[in-house]
Amino acid sequence: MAKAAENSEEKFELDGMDPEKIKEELLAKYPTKVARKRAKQIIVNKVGADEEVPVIQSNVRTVPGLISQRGCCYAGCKGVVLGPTRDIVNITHGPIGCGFYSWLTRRNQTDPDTTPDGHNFMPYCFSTDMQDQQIIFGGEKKLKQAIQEAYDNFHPKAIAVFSTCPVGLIGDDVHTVCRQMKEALGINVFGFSCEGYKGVSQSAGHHIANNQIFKHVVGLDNTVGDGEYRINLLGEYNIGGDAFEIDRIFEKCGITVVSTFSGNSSIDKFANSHTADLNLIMCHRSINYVAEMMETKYGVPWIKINFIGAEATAKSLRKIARYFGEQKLTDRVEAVIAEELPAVQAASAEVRPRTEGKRAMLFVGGSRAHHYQELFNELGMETLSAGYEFAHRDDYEGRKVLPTIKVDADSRNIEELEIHPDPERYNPRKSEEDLEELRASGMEFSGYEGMMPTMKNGSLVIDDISQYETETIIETFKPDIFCAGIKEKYIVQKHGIPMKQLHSYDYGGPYAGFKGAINFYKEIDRMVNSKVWGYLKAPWQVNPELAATYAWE
Amino acid sequence: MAKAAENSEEKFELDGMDPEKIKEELLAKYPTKVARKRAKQIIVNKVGADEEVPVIQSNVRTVPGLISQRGCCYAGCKGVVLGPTRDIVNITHGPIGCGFYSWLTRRNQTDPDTTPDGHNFMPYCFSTDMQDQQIIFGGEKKLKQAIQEAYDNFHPKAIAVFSTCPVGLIGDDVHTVCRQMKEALGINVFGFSCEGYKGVSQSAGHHIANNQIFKHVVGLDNTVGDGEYRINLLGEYNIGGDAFEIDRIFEKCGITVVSTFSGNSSIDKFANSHTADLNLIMCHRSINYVAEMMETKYGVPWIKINFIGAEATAKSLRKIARYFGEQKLTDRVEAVIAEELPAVQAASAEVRPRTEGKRAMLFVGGSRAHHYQELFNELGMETLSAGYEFAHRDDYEGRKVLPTIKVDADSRNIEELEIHPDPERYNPRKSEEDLEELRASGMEFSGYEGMMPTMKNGSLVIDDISQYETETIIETFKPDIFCAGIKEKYIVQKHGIPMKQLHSYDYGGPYAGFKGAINFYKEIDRMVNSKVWGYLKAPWQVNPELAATYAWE
Amino acid sequence: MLLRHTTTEIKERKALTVNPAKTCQPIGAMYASLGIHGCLPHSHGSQGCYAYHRSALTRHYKEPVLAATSAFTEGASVFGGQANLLQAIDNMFTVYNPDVIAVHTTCLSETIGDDIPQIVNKARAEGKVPEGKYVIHTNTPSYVGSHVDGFANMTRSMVDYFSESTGHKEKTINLIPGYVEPCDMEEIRRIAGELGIRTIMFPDTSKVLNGPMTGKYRMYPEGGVTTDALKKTGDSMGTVAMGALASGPAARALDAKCKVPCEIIDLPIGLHATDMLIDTLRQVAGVNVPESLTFERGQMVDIISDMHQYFYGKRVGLVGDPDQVLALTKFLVSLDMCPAYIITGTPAGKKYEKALREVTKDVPGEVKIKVPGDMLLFHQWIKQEPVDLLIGNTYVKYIARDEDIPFIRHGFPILDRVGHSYFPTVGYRGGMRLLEKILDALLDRKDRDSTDIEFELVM
Amino acid sequence: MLLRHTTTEIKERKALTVNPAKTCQPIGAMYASLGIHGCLPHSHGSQGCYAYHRSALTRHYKEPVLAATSAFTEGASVFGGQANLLQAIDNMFTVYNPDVIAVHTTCLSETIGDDIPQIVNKARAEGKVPEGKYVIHTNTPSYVGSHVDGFANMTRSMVDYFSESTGHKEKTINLIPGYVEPCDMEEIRRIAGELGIRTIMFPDTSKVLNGPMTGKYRMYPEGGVTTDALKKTGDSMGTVAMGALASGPAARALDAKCKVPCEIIDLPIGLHATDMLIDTLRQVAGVNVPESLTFERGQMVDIISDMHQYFYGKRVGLVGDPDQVLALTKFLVSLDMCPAYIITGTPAGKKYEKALREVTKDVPGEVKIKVPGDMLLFHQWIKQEPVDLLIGNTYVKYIARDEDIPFIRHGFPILDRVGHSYFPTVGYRGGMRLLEKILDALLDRKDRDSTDIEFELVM
Repeated sequence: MAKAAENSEEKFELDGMDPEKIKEELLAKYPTKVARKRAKQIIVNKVGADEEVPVIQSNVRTVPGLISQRGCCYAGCKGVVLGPTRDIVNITHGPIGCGFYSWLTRRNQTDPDTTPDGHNFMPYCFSTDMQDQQIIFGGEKKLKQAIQEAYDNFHPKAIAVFSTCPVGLIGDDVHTVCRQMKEALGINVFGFSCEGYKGVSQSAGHHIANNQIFKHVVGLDNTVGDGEYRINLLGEYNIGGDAFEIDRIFEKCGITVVSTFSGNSSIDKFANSHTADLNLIMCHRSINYVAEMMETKYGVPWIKINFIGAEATAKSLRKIARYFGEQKLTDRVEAVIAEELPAVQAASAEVRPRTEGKRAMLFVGGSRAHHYQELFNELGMETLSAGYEFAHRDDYEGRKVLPTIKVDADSRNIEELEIHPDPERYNPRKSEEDLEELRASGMEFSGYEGMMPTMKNGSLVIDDISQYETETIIETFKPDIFCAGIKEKYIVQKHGIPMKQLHSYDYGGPYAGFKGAINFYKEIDRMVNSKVWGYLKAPWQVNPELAATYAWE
Repeated sequence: MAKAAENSEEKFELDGMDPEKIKEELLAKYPTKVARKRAKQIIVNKVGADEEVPVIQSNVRTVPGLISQRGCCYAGCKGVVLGPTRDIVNITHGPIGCGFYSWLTRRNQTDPDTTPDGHNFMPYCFSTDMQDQQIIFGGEKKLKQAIQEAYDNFHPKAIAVFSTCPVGLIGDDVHTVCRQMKEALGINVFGFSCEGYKGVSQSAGHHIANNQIFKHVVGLDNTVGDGEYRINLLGEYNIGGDAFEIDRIFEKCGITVVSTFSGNSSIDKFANSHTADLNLIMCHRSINYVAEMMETKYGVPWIKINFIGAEATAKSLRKIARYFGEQKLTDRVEAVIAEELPAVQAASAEVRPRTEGKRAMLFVGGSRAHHYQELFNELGMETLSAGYEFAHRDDYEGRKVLPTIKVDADSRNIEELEIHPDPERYNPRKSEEDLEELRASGMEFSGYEGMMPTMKNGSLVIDDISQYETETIIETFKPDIFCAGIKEKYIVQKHGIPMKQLHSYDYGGPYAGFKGAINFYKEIDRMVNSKVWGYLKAPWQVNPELAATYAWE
Repeated sequence: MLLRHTTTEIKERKALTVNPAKTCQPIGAMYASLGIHGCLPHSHGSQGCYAYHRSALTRHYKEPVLAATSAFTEGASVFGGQANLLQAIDNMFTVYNPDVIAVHTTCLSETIGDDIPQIVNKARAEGKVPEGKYVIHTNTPSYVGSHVDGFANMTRSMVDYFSESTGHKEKTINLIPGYVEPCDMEEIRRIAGELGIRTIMFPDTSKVLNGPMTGKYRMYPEGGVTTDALKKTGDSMGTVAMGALASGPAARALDAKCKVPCEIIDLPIGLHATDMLIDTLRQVAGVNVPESLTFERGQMVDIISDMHQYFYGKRVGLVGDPDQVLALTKFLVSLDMCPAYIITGTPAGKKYEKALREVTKDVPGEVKIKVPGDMLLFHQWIKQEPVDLLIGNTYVKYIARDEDIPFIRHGFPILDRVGHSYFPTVGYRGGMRLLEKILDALLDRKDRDSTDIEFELVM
Repeated sequence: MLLRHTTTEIKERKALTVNPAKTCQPIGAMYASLGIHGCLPHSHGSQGCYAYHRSALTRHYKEPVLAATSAFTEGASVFGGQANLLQAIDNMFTVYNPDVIAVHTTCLSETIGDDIPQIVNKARAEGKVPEGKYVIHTNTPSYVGSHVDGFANMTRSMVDYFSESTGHKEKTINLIPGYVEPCDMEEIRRIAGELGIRTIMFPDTSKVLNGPMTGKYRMYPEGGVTTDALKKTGDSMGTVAMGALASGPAARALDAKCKVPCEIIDLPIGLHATDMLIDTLRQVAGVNVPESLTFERGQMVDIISDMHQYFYGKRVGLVGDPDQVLALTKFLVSLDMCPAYIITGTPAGKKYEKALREVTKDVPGEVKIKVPGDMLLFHQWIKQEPVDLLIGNTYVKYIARDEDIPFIRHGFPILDRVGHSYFPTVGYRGGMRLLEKILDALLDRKDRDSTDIEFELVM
């Protein structure tokens, strides 16, 4: 999807405007220090040779007072990564708020009846509801008691503890408490030091979550299950049933999902995930750590795939088939694609006359702002501007820049596990020759091209966009649709511009896979063509002169 | 229940007031002619020797402009008597209104699954929706076509046609049309000349309904069904499930209901009803014609019973047992009474401290104003005033006055069928000696004592009460509860007095039988003790002086 | 199944109406009469009519509904109802002392051909009509039109009997609100008030049929248009009549009689119809629209935009009175909903039906419309292909239950819930209420039908 | 089953809260701040807090909710948040130009012990606070109380920062409406307006969190109490504070600071609480109650009396914020309903609990009350013996579905329906809305559960 490099001296146009000038406008109002910082995070895209793109500063602190989209470390750890695992009792250790706000507010669907015990604690919110006594005297005792009560009431197979801001400050040692309770109860109990202030965004929480799951769960069960082409799907959270749709396609193709991290997931599947033969990464940002560590420790290679967009889905399936390298699978994958695509194409053909040429903006997450451009492309819509909420440079520029990323103080605080090949279980899935051959044929392992190389020159790429910048680009471009999260939803819509939530899908979906693409086409058609946007002015505002038909004498 | 006769010269008191004076007040505002007429319909009760009571004028024309509770002949025929029969397609021949207003507005419950064919047309409204063309050119053709369409669409076993006001005027011969269609379709089709202007109230409609059902249905099926003590229950319309409760009790007692006229009824049961051994009359006014005719033609005796009130129910059951004269039945009836009464007594004991001494008024129907006094008695409540909406003198004064009732022009217009013993099927159920013996033992056949002999001296008995009189007695006595129909409901309640509908039971019930009594106790307790009647005045109305706490300087 | 005999197969019916979507003229006239202050409606016919009408209105409003009747017996039916009406007029004025007696006829008196004005003149001549009191009348043959026509006729009679032109125009606009709820009339008056317009509304049942419980019964409640105000309608600058069927005849009569020009617009149900009301009032009166109304409008648009995804494409079955059905259809279409089956029982005419077809011409899929039609046909359409939502009066709940379809009560009669007489559905506020009701119905169903997996916290 | 692990058996829990019926202080402070015109709330803590609060408020109101954060990182957590707050204040005034920045703390900054007034003084000294602009603050440690306390604290801070006594009393009454919906605040103001009383209401989120869609976004919408008005609260004749928990502290602070006497009454939910509001206003201001309000009252009593049979004896489970729960309980008892299970998550204290027990002392059967309690316990009570109706926020729908119990959404948050921000539940009109909602819930269930035989046309 990368756009051909163009003359590097060229001045780019964006929707008939000069993007550099718009960047200047975006910065003009800021205090100097802020402007200097934001200037590095607002980039006019330019794809050079070898998909080289400008450096974009990212994964840096949010500017206080600037109003960004970001959440905290706890949100990334408890809310995003561990939230969708149904059979762990997730106890928030802290004041009530953190647990309350992360209670069912992400739409990770889950099907407990596919787990033998049928456990599903996701509709529950567990909290130690920390009070000032604990702030003063410490909260370990209450935490211990809470774990005991959780066990007594719910008898889960695992309990996880999530630390909120004050926990770190008052010095509660949640890991020791967990270890003790693990021994006492005989079930898996583990903790996360995911205090909200850690790192600069949710991203820190993803990393912490990855670490602990890898440390405390992955590898606990070495049973190799049935199935021929055994994969893990990483970074797919089953929002609106996305993972169900992907599972449907996998099943049709004869591909076996060992574990999904972490949509519709069960802790037992994590424990067994290292037995898979390939890791597929959807959301690179949130989960690449697990893939990396699993490769190092167990020899499972990973590839980046994307099931957002019908073409991307087909491409990803073919990539998987290529990895396994068996004709049987290739044939089946081709058959599935041939079977599924016509309906998708019919749907896109139906709506495309009404969506063609419309312009979108996407500011969300760590992968969706990239992936959803695929779907907009399929609708003939252009992405004028995009950016991530909490991604790192590799998500923008591609993993090739990883060696050049400086680790700053905020990231250095996040534990980086030291992983070595497992003496017994390390098992490279492909010989070095096979891998070489695959690489030669164009298969990229452990690679992610990033968002920017796939975007047009001149597009505005904005990291950690602020409320002010959001409003300004909306006013400037009047896009036909804007994608972000719930906090931005109604602000954007008050401008008279339809706004699609790409965290919660506005309670629609699935949008992944083939059926998801059809859903998305219809949804975007509905949104950009809704009659309501024509109702904003009252007749007397459109035509305000007084015409007193039966005027007073 | 009759009150002992007292000194006839005595001045009666009613709730501490002089009822004669109140009668005067009720009449004072009326034009002379009206006052003269109403004076004969407003009677201060006085029970003399042999339960002799004053003559009350009733079943006479409503005074135009005076606002009464009454409805019309069509309402009595189609709405009351034939309405509850589920498996007849009842077509209203006339403008749309009459059919519309009688569509499901009486709460006759019905259980179609107890009829083999499961037919239930009660939730439907069928109308010829007469238009001006029919008024001008006649409606027979449209009626005929409507019957055909009803047959084509619904395939009922019977179709009945009800005439509305204009039908009589324009001269449509519905009976001929019905006869023709009966022949054409091969199902029972019959008509009712129940034009709204016939008679002086619903009562005319009852009579017409009785006649036609007797003429066109009763006797069509001579099969004698199973069951030992085979009775018909007449004048029970299964409002709120009353008939279901009575059926329950009968079943417990081993008494077989051949047919109910007409609650939860089926036309097939009417056809077979002449095979019963006894007719029981609940609502004397609406159905006594059928009982009379059945006795004359088939030899089935009738007795008046009453299942409103627990004591009345017990008494009625014992009366039936006495009629059949078998110890087995007597024992079973006594066992049932012994089993049922404790719960009723417990319920009345529970509420009675809160209902004792409260005062009621009842103005409704042709039997309920009498029967429900039983239930109020059981609650320790006094009936200050009562009257019927459409009853005749016999309902007030007892059937003993029948010979003295003059037939006026309005009644003479209602056909009086000439009935003779059926040459083949006349079969006296009891020998003359048996009857004599039963009579001697206190059993009264074909008798009804009427309401007045059961009411206290001094009570105001008001026939066809007007809106003005209603308001006046309410203002005068401030009763604790007032019983009437939907039209009176909110007028009474605006006075701050709870009002119980005794046509529809306010969508409660059943109130018949033992369980019904319990329901009624609870309902009256709720109503007369509801907190809401204490909310009528706002604090600033109770205590209106201004007390400006922080008064303006 | 409650309506267990309703077949999916549709057989043409020409003579038999089954489950009507209308009732007869007199009840509409009675309702309109109650919108005159101090008025006692009078039904000139058999006593069954007024008993039925009072019962039906009482069940719908859960309020006292007073009216009188000529109480025809067979004699009156043969010889005419003059004696009855004369006696009734005398009794009513003597016993109940109304300011106005509003007589409507019935199929009975119409078939007989009683001449009401002649009888009333006789009553007046005989001194049965006290000084300063009025007896007005309208003809409401039950076998023509429907209750909507009865309402329209009595409303027009208010013009015929009262409106006077003194030659001096007042800065007043007449509002004819149509056959709507008391609270709707109140809301229409409030809107005009926000615009700063002096109005005379007729009829006006607000405070009459949604009155308070105070422990004191008032036979003639506070509300209703006064006879003085009715007289002055002839001096108003203009008339805005809402609902062509229910209000058109009065508006045109007033134009003809007193040269008060009129605008006949849709009932102000929904965004655009309310826009139309306000814009019409603004133009007719030459006033500016205050921010307060524009603000309410914005709130309504806000709800539509926020919840659009839930409205979009939903198929609706709609049955009711013609003015309501037309306005509701336009409203639903404006929400990107799909009115699929539309029926009114009132014979509203070809032009009306054409208007409905025009409004729905861009609705995806077939739109079935029957004017006049009945609820059996409506139900059969649904049996052939279900819809996502039903809108209609209480009788529709039998269909809703049998077919398991979400249902919103709207129209006449509503016999089993409260709210319709207190909370308007006209104007922007009323529109918001309708939006809430539609959403509640649809989202409750979504909640119910979702699997545990699909069940949503946020919507 | 959604809550498949909830057992009927109740095991005592002392440390573990499951399914809370409250959230933390800061969100309440943020909501209150939005009730000041031109105010930008600021969360002094980690950026997770404001993200969560903005999301939660946005989901509830479906409206923009703007706020800023100090965006603590680990460094700030160790060394204190002064630098972050200073930078934030500078950025906010420069970029977003609010009239007021309302800072609330979080568990993080409270644990650290940041001294907000000191930091703000420093900001002012450094010229970061433009002339005529305000930075106010309140302390909202998340580990004390609940969102209700956060609201109460920020409301009290409005007094602390703004209220001034000039010595000249104005004919004005302060209204502190409590933690209620924007439309509730609007309705309370309307009621006072009907009484002819000049009022200052604070906070006032009407028009802020139920604003219009116009195509133009306003970061600081029309609504909210102005700083000028807040200053004048010190000169008012009196204060009527609704809801002891949410409004009491501000009312008492104003009395202490400016000698403005206060009446602290229940939230005006239900007949008697509205009576109390109006009677208090009347007495405080020395005015007469106009017929218009008495009329609304009568309408509400009318509905209660008409539909009493459906309310009578129905067992209700009720969970929500303490002021709401107390007022609702009184209301339900006044309808002859039986509040059976009552929980608030807020630690509202013994006196509060006693008030609840007093109100329910004559309710038949056992009344279970837990202050503070959680929704797991609430659900377990229900599993032990079901109720006829549930009232609570959207989370209660999981219980309602599992246990198949009719459910009315009331309180915070409501995430899956619209209406709560537009249609008040306070005052008589609000009471009528609640009555309608209760009846709809109960009668819909009756319709659903009736057999075909029992199904009722009229109710």
